[in-house]
Amino acid sequence: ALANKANDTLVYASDSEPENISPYHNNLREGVIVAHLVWETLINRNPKTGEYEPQLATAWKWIDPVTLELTLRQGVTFHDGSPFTADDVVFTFNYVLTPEAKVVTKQNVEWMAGADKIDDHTVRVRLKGPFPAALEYLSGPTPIYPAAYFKKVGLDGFSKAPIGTGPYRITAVENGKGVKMEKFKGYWKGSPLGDPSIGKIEFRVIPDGETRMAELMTGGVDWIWRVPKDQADQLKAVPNVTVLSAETMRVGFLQFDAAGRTAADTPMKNDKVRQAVAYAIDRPAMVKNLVGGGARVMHSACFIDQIGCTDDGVPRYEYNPDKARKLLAEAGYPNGFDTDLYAYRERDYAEAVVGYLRAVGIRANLRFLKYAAMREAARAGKVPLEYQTWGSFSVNDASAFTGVWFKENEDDMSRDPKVKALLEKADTTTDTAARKDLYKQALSMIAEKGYLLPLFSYPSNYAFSSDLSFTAQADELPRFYTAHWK
Amino acid sequence: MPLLDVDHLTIEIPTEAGLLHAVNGVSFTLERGETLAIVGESGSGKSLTSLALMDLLPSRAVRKARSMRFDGIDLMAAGRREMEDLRGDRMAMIFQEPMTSLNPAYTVGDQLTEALRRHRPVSRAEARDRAVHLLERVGITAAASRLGQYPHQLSGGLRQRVMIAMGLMCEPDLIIADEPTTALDVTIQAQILMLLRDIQREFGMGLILVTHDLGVVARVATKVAVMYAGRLIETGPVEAVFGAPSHPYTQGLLRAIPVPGRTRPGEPLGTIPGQVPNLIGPLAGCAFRNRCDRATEACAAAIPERDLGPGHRMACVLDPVAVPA
Amino acid sequence: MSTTSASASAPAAGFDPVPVRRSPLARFTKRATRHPGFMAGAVLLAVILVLSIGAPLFTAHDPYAQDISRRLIPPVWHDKGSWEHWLGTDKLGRDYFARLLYGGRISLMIGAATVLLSGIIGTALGVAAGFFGGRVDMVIGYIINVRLALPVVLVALAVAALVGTSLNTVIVVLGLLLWDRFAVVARSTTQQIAHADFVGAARAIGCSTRLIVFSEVLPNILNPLIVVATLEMAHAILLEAALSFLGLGVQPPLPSWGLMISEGKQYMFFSPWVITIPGVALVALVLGINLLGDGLRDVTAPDNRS
Amino acid sequence: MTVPVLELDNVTKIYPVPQGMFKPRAMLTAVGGVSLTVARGEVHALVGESGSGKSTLAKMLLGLTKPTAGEIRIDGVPIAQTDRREVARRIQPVFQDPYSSLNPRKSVADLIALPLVAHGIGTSASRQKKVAEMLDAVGLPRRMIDAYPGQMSGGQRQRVAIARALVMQPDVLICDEPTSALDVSVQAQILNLLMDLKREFKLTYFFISHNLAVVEHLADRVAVMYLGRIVEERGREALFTQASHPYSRALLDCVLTPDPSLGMPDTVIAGSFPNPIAPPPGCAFHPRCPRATDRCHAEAPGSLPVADGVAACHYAS
Amino acid sequence: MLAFLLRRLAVALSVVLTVSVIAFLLLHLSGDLATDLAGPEASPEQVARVRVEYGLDQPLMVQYGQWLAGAARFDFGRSFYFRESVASLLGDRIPITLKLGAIALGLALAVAIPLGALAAVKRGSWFDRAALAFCALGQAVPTFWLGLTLIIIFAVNLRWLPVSGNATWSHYVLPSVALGWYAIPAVMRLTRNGMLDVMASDYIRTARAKGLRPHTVIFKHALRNAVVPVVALAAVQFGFMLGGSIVVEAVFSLQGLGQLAWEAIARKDFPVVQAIVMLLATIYILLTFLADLLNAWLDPRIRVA
Ligand SMILES: Nc1ncnc2c1ncn2[C@@H]1O[C@H](COP(=O)(O)OP(=O)(O)OP(=O)(O)O)[C@@H](O)[C@H]1O
Ligand SMILES: Nc1ncnc2c1ncn2[C@@H]1O[C@H](COP(=O)(O)OP(=O)(O)OP(=O)(O)O)[C@@H](O)[C@H]1O
Ligand SMILES: [Mg+2]
Ligand SMILES: [Mg+2]
Repeated sequence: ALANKANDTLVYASDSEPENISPYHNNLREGVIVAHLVWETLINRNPKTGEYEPQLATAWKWIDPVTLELTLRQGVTFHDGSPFTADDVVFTFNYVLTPEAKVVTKQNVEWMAGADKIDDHTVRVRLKGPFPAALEYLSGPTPIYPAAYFKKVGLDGFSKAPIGTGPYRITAVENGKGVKMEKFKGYWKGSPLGDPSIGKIEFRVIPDGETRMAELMTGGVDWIWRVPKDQADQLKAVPNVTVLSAETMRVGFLQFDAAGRTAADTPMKNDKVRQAVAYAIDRPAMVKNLVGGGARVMHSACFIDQIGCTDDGVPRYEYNPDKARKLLAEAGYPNGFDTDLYAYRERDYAEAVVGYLRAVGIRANLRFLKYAAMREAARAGKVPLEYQTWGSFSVNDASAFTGVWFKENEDDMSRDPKVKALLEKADTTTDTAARKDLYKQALSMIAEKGYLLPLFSYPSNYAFSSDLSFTAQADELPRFYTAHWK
Repeated sequence: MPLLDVDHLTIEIPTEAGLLHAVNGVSFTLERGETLAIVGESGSGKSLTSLALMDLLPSRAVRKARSMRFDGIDLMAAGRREMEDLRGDRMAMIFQEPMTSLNPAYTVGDQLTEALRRHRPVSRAEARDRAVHLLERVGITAAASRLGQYPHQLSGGLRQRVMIAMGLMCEPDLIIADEPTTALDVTIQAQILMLLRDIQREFGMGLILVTHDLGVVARVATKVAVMYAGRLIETGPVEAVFGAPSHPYTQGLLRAIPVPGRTRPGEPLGTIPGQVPNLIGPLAGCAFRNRCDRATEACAAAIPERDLGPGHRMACVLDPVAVPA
Repeated sequence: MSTTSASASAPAAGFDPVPVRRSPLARFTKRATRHPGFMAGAVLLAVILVLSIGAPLFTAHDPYAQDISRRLIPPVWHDKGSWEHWLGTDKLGRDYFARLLYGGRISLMIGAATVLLSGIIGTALGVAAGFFGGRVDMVIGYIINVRLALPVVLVALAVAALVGTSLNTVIVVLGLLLWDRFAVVARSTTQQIAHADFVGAARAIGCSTRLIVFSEVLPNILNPLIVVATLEMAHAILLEAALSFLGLGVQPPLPSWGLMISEGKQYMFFSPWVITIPGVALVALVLGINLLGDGLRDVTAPDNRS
Repeated sequence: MTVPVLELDNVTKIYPVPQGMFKPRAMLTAVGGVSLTVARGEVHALVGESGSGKSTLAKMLLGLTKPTAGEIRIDGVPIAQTDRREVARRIQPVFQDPYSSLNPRKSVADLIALPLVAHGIGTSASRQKKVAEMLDAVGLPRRMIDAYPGQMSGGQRQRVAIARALVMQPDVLICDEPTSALDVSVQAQILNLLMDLKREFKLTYFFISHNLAVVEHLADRVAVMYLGRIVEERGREALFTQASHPYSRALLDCVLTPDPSLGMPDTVIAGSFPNPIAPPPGCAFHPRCPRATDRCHAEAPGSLPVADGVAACHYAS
Repeated sequence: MLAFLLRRLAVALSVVLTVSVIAFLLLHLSGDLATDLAGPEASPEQVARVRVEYGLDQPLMVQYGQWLAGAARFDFGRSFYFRESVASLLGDRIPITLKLGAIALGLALAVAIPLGALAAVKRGSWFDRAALAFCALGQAVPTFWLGLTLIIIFAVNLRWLPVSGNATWSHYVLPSVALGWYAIPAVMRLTRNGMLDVMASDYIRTARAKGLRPHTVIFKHALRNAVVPVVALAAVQFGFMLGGSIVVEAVFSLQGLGQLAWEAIARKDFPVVQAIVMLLATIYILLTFLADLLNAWLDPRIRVA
């Protein structure tokens, strides 16, 4: 199948393939994209306004704090032509709550206790307890499955030939290769998603970044993303290719074995060493030369736009290798020391860190691992120095960052009870100003001690055929049903 | 007109160390019905001489001759295709190693009929019949069933017989046998030699027998040519050469072999001291002079060929001295 | 015997009973210098060896010193190139020439160390199989079969992924995987040698098995083994490059050529030199080794007539 | 009566030859029930067709392979009870092919000194001296001491091989076709040398050959082997004048002396060497024997005494 | 012949078995699979549950036995990652890799055998030299680098051929060239050397002495014998190619076995890695077995044993 406007086929490529196309059974970004093309949720959150809008449900109301009643839209059909009814909703929610369903991301559904059919077009969702984010979840990771079809074919059959009510229907799931979709002719009119424009969409798995790029340049695919800065810059010069960059919530940072779990005499236990590392790294230069496109240097241990996050008054480390060397000498390492830097992504960035450390005398050996392996090593206390990134699960609150890395849980490498105490207080405080102040104190303490050295926020680069009209959203979810040919 | 007339055949091979004068001005003639034995030590150029007749020399070797005629055909002037037409048809060759001279991948029958079908417009069946006939002639029993066998299924003696049959397929005028029995046991050797002798008589062909066994020469050949270091040093009818060996080398050779009944057990054998000269580079004069106990200054000069009797010639400046036989 | 004047008149023809005495070394040198492939390989390899071992003499740059404000400077023949970094800089602004030179050390080291390890394993197995024959041969032949059946790249990758990647891992893994050709060659040559009369003679003389193996067998199978060693060295270097390319070989910041290609891959469409330069270096090195090995095979081959 | 230096008592060697997985391994009797005695100082020749087991016998004498059955004694002491190195001091080999019997990587000095090294005899200086002596003894110029086999002619190599065999001053030399790879002129030199050395070092030769003319020249006694068995064992004189076994006679007929007046022998035996895995029943020679009878077909002959020896033929008279 | 067959088969089987032990141990001695499997967020209870679920709590011997019993029925368990049967995963990928390997091998043989034979026949000529130089150079070019270079030249710059994927035959051209490339020198050299040996052999002299035409000599008598070792090498090379396809598939994003293997290694998806190691080993063994048969057929010395 040829990509392009002439064939009315949009081919987009990404590196990973979901282990299972069923949205409840994978947690990959690529899966989420397909899910939004093929399935629909009861509620839609408008990406522009943030408002909740009707989608498969036309209306909803809280019967009590743990019961939500939804009125379902009529005249919607699944891709096999069967009508969408309350049975489908009830089946879907009750099914994913069963242990046999083995839903991959349990927190997406576990807030529900179950769903009941009131009539053909009315359902009630029961909650386990009050849950203010219920609408958020009903508009996100809870697509509706066709009850009858699913019961007939089972999960295995479903994942090979899945159907939903969404604007695109899947024509083929090719293991290892990708997914083919085409516009669903019977898609209901007036959807908040709009009227899909492109006739066919194909997702191709191309693990290799350069191959993706070559395919884009040669017209083999129309759309790629996560393009590294250099390539993005270079692609800008390529005719027929449009490049789009946007910042994301992901922050890259260095974590130290400040608790001294690798060895009792690890240099990482020494505040001065950690501070020396902070001075040794030219973060602005990295942002400018390596990361590029919308990235910012971070000074606090959170994403700066998150609620509660601030770098106002938080100690900052400028790039000052001399000071770093001096600190190292003071710490008792005039000739530096050898250590291991663990990393799992953006090898270039990690290598740059290695280079900077080397310049002040810290000879770091890069240990580049898969994420799980690195995390395992870190949790086992085998990692002296780690290059990490965190995307806060797209949760727009500082707690989603600090809570993971400083609450003396397994990922906390500094394990400072004072920091923990401050953060716990901040997380439960409702007063915004007080809360912010508490975060500030905690973040300042983290920065001062050098427990975690925030580097920069991550941008995302999209590159696509200039024939394509595509807009990106900050939530990193490309919505191809809104794309169209120019 | 002799069947074969070779005049001053010279073969040179360029090697790493220099030009190797492997064969140096060899001349002889052969009539139909005659058996010429070429004898000489290892490396004296016997095989190259016989290969030169067939135009089968290694590609690097350079062949020169004043003239070389086979049944009136100028072999030096013959083109590649002409030679191909002659080979296997009018002149055939039998090689030393029966173990490796047959293609292991094809049956005996295939290899036998191939030559005939290449040169004669015969049908497969006719070729097969002739192959069976010839196999029987060379003393192979159950000949028809042998056609389907592969060479490795035959013993050395049988293979050599197959080789002979193969040479006979087109009834050649000349057969060249390069040490056909050296690899075989004495009893088999005798069988094969007798076979060759009989066939040669029966078909009236010319036979060139290359060997280093003087006993074989004496028993089978009518004419003998003794080679040393690429040169023919003595040639003549077998009775003349063995009866009155004239060249010091021929004499030395004959003294060196123990002969039951003639040499006395336990007595020292006659020896030829020294070694064959290295043939690389020009070599003037007699090649044997460093080992010859009668060598003089004259031996370093050009050596004339001398007639010693009818057909008996040698290349030596010295007068032949009779040796006690 | 009055041949003095005679031999004077024929100087070139050798009447000397002992043929021109040439020691094996002299013969080797003579043949080697006449073998264009061998010489080309030797020169190529020598240049690479000198350049990489004497790297500090040829460049003032530190291969690890980065300057990310001077990234991806093109080589000097390019419009934007400069003599300061005549092969340009890499993605972190490190001097490419310096990295290339130091990277050569790594490739050579991996090649040599791997071959040493695999050579010892393979030769020991092969010689044992060839020498003792029978059951020993069967067992070792079986081990060789098993080894051959294992897909090298896959197993090497899997092991590297499991035990963690590092220079040492690469060497050990490749060393443990690449011994098969040594074993096969050592086995067949030993088999021939073990049946040669001189081994029988050595036994009949009363030599111990050890003495026979080390003084009669090994010296005689050394030539083919050296040839295998060169070819396997090339193989190991290429495999290391492939592993590094797949991300499971040597780790940064070590400038292995395979890693350089792997890292340069990102830039290959717009700055092709970043893969061309290490690629050419790799090709040159392997070509040099291969030519040398092939040449060695020819040069040490016994004289034969044809 | 003095003890013979070598005694073979019913020596048998059977090689198992694999014939595929599900067939039992075939038994190839390379040497079957050979009994011989070799007296000190004599040349005992062994002749026979290719594959008749001559080399196998030699190997057993050298201790390179063990007999399947039977016993070999040196000076009355069974080899099996003697240390292999001790055997090596007493019995030394000279092989057929001087090209493959010398390690091409070693210089003449190293080659000849190897037995001394293996037995840890002498210092390197004394070994050097010994090597030089041996070179003199076999008639090689001392300047060849640093030469490699590749630089020598076949005759010279065979001299080196002989020197190596002699350096330990053994009693017995096993010569397995020592001249068959050499040209006649060189063969004569080596044969003369062997005869000289025998006198000088008081050696006993076990001399394998298929050249009966050479055997006649050299041997005191001759054993004729066919298909792993000794078919006739006689003093030289007796064998060459009145061979009893038809096979011996055929062999003798096939000796081609350089006498043009004789022509080809007419009494050539038929057939070829039979398959040693499935030897013919009865007398193994009967399929080729011009005088074979039903008895030969049915019954294997034992050794019958004949003048100055034995013959294994029903009709040996 | 039958005995020969059976014996070879028995050896082949036992090699497969040994490989299976190695493949199994290699991946099981590496650490705690359950922790990996359960994922980063898993609690100890979850890990324990996973351990039981995948049978990882059993003794190693039992695990091996179960796995082997499954493998014999082409049931390699379920992928840790895809939670799907490994066999069906492989089933999708095998054809791609086999196709790639077959084309690459075909290409390599088609180029290498004629060139090698010609080089031997014209020994010492400029053609021979060029062929040898090409061999030396060919073996020096790393596959992945060649692949990238091919992409740059033929896909990106010239746009003659597609970059990646397997939709049409044209998609296989570049990967096959990259994969077959490495085999060409080996096959060519072997053909050349084989031809040289054969051409120097006595039976070729016999054939020429019969007056056969040069083409009969070369094609009927020489090549037939010279390709015998090539057959074995081709089988071995095919095995190597399947193993080496990992690199090529990575470069060309071909979703074959190699790609799957590479990803599975990265994801620590052990059942898949194991199965692929086993599969490749088995294919290799099968191929050498077939090559033996083919050789036996080509070489009557073995056939009529
Ligand atoms: N292809 C070749 N290349 C180089 N030299 C050769 C070649 N063929 C033969 N020679 C040399 O030419 C000389 C004569 O060789 P030829 O084979 O004719 O000897 P020969 O008398 O047949 O010896 P033999 O009895 O050993 O067969 C020898 O010195 C030999 O080394
Ligand atoms: N190691 C072995 N395994 C199996 N069979 C063997 C072995 N060595 C020899 N034979 C067989 O034993 C028989 C006798 O072989 P031997 O080498 O002793 O014969 P020979 O008389 O020395 O022959 P030649 O004159 O050819 O040297 C032959 O049939 C041979 O095939
Ligand atoms: Mg010859
Ligand atoms: Mg023998």
